[in-house]
Amino acid sequence: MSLSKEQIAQRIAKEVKDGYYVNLGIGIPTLVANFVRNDIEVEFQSENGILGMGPFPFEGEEDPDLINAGKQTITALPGASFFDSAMSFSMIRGQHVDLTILGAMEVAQNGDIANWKIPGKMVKGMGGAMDLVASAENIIVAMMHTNRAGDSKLLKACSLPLTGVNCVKKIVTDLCVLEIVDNQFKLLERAPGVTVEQIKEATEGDLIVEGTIPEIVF
Amino acid sequence: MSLSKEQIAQRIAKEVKDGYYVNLGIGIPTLVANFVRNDIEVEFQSENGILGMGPFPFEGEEDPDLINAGKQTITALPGASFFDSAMSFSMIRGQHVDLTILGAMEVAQNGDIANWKIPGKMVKGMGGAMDLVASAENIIVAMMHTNRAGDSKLLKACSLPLTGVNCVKKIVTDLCVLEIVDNQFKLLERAPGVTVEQIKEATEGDLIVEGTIPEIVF
Amino acid sequence: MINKTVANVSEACEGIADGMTFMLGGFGLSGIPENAIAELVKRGVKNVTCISNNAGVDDFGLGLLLQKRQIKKMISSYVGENAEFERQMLSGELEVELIPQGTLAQRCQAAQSGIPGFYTPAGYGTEVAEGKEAREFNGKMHILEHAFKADFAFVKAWKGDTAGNLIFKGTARNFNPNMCGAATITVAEVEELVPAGTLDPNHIHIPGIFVQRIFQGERYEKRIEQRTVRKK
Amino acid sequence: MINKTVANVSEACEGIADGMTFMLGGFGLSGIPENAIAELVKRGVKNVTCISNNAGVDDFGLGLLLQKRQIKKMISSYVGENAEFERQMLSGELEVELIPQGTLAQRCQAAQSGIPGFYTPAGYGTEVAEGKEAREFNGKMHILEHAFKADFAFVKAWKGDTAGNLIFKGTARNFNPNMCGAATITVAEVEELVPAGTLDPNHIHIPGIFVQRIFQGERYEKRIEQRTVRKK
Repeated sequence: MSLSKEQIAQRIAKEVKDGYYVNLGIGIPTLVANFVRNDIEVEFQSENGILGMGPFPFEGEEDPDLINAGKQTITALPGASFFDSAMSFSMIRGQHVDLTILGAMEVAQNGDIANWKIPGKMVKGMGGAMDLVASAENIIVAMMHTNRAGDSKLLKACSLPLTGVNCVKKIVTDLCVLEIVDNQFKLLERAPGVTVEQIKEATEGDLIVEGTIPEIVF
Repeated sequence: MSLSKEQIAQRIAKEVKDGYYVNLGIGIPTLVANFVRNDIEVEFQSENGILGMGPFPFEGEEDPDLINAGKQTITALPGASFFDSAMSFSMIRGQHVDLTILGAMEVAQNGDIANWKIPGKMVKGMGGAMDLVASAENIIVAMMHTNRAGDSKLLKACSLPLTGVNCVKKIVTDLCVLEIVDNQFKLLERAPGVTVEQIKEATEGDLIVEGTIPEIVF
Repeated sequence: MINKTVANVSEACEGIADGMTFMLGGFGLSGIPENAIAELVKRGVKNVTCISNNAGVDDFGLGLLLQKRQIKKMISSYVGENAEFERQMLSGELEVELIPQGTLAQRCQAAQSGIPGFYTPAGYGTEVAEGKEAREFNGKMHILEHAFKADFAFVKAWKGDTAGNLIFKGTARNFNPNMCGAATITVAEVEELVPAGTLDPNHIHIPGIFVQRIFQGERYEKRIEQRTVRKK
Repeated sequence: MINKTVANVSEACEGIADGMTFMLGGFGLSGIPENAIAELVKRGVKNVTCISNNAGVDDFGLGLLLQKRQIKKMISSYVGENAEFERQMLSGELEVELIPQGTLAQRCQAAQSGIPGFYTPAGYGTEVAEGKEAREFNGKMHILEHAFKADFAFVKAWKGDTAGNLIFKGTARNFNPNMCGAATITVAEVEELVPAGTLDPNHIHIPGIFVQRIFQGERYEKRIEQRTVRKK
């Protein structure tokens, strides 16, 4: 059974450690906030200018002056701070953010990532993703293992325009958890019931499988 | 009669126009604030982090958290703002300050200025002076025409380590008002009773004297 | 204090002309200069280049200028919320330069600060780096980026005073402070304009020296792009 | 919120060692980290490099470390208020690097921001530019300056909260915000430490992410260097 988006987020939440400042991208990464253990202290940064982002507001309490990078209305937790865009990227570029979790269209086995453009088809822009992947020391990609056409998104080399080079450290897909090691995908855990064979088949890039691969535990 | 320091400041004050943001150096420049017409609006910036600097505080009202670049206790006028050093030099380097008035040990006829170091003798540092002279479009130097030994401070070329190159526009000394034109000192006004001959004698650099030179009017 | 107030948005926009480059604050629809945008539409200024993180939505924000084909070129980091934008871009009617969000912010900040160029790792190895100088610092590759040049910056603040001092609210702050003083003329519109001396000088985000004109804005819609809530 | 509080200055200085590079906030004696300086003196840490706009006076501020010969090198913009400093410098006991004040501020700010290098016109054509790359931008010469690297930054704020958020007062702000996050470990001492959630998030000058340790300072002398007054 491949993981649901919520389960991908739930698995990634285990990577979030006490005292981390975390930047969450749009999509699956946003869901990670719901699964972080509540016995640890974590602060979420949103690159449009808030540290200490809280949950969505209660109905009727939305504030147009308080949104996240996905333009969603949010709240600020006690102890939060607001700042301008230059300072926000000082946090990111200056490596003050401990963990960046974002989505991808493609990841290559050397850690390259593509997630901002499909030439001639979809050009939404990179937003803050290029700054994040160029700067962060700890990047986890959350994505489906294959695209809608069934093609692998874990490649020998990216085919789409790159967002960043040699930067991805870990990937959590609906099928497994992978680490980039020596320019290859190293299989760490598999989704419950998913076989190594199935993962191999769905992975275009070189896959390292060492010993018995445990199932993901949430 | 050569000008007193107060009179130098008084003459320079005439260069201060309505709507100007002005940075005043230590020494004679500080006195300029006392002579600015009170029917115009001017704001004084001090590079340690205040815009809208006011006069010295009344006795007993000194605040150690409120000083100018000369480390003197000051006040903040209504409408003032405080900011950090990086932003302060954004104002200076970004050419948002309209007029810079500062002292000098030497000025050369190409606009070079030296005011921060006498090798082996006096090394206090440049403070903000190098940023100011490199960035300001409108720099007036306030100084005595000669040093204590009687040597000219208006030279063909500076002998001391430079603070900035080709930057001084105007000089007001105890003897006269000069402008830098075509790499020469152009005499604009002379102190009441001081002759052109006296000024020539006290000026090592090339002096342009065109037509009749009027006396300074305050 | 030097008085920066102008009577209204029309006076604030004196001097704008076809072909100019404008900076506009805001992230999504939050903190956008609504009054200035309405005036630009009304005046029908043409062939302008807009530096703005986003391009609004079809019928609000910069989308209003796009509808009227007033924009020749957009310099943004993310433009994904606007169908008309996409149409004009794909058809070639609209020139688009996409740059990393942090680079966009820093190029504004650099213009404000008189820093003509700086190095950033963002975009190294991607098409953003094409034609740019690359250089290694501390074992890591960076690219040289330049300060923006613009004719007008239009920003929106929460409170402002007659001396041009500005205070922003929440995440409506975003690019607005970085664009102040980053163009030849900075026009600030505020929700509440107060006399100089009313604001605490410790709380001012942007000192008036970075602002040439300030006016009290009108009829703010402050539209919400993605209304997300939870049940009580 | 992530809790950044430590019990006292001693805990805040855990890990300091001989030969390290420290940044210290303050302009003159205003806004200097008095508690941290006292602790550095007490611990007798040696051969340190100090990045600080000034060097204190003979018997206060960094002058206290100079008295004990703890400083190997000073990186400052202005050092003219300190006789012992002058003596050590002229005798060659103390290494001194003088740099323009705006460059000092921006090299701290660049370190905070992950900008390894930037161009400034300050110092072009002077001995400050010796050995540095010079380049023309917009018809004007600039020199390349690099971000500082430091082990500890010691800053002083007016108010702070347990999450490390800082608010400064008056011109005691100066270099302090620019040094936050510009060193491996930033230690903030505050006159008033409050629980997270007490400070208005719009008024915070430095978010806690830039601060690793915060403590309530003690016995601030806040000495005035030049007491200038007018008669009532």
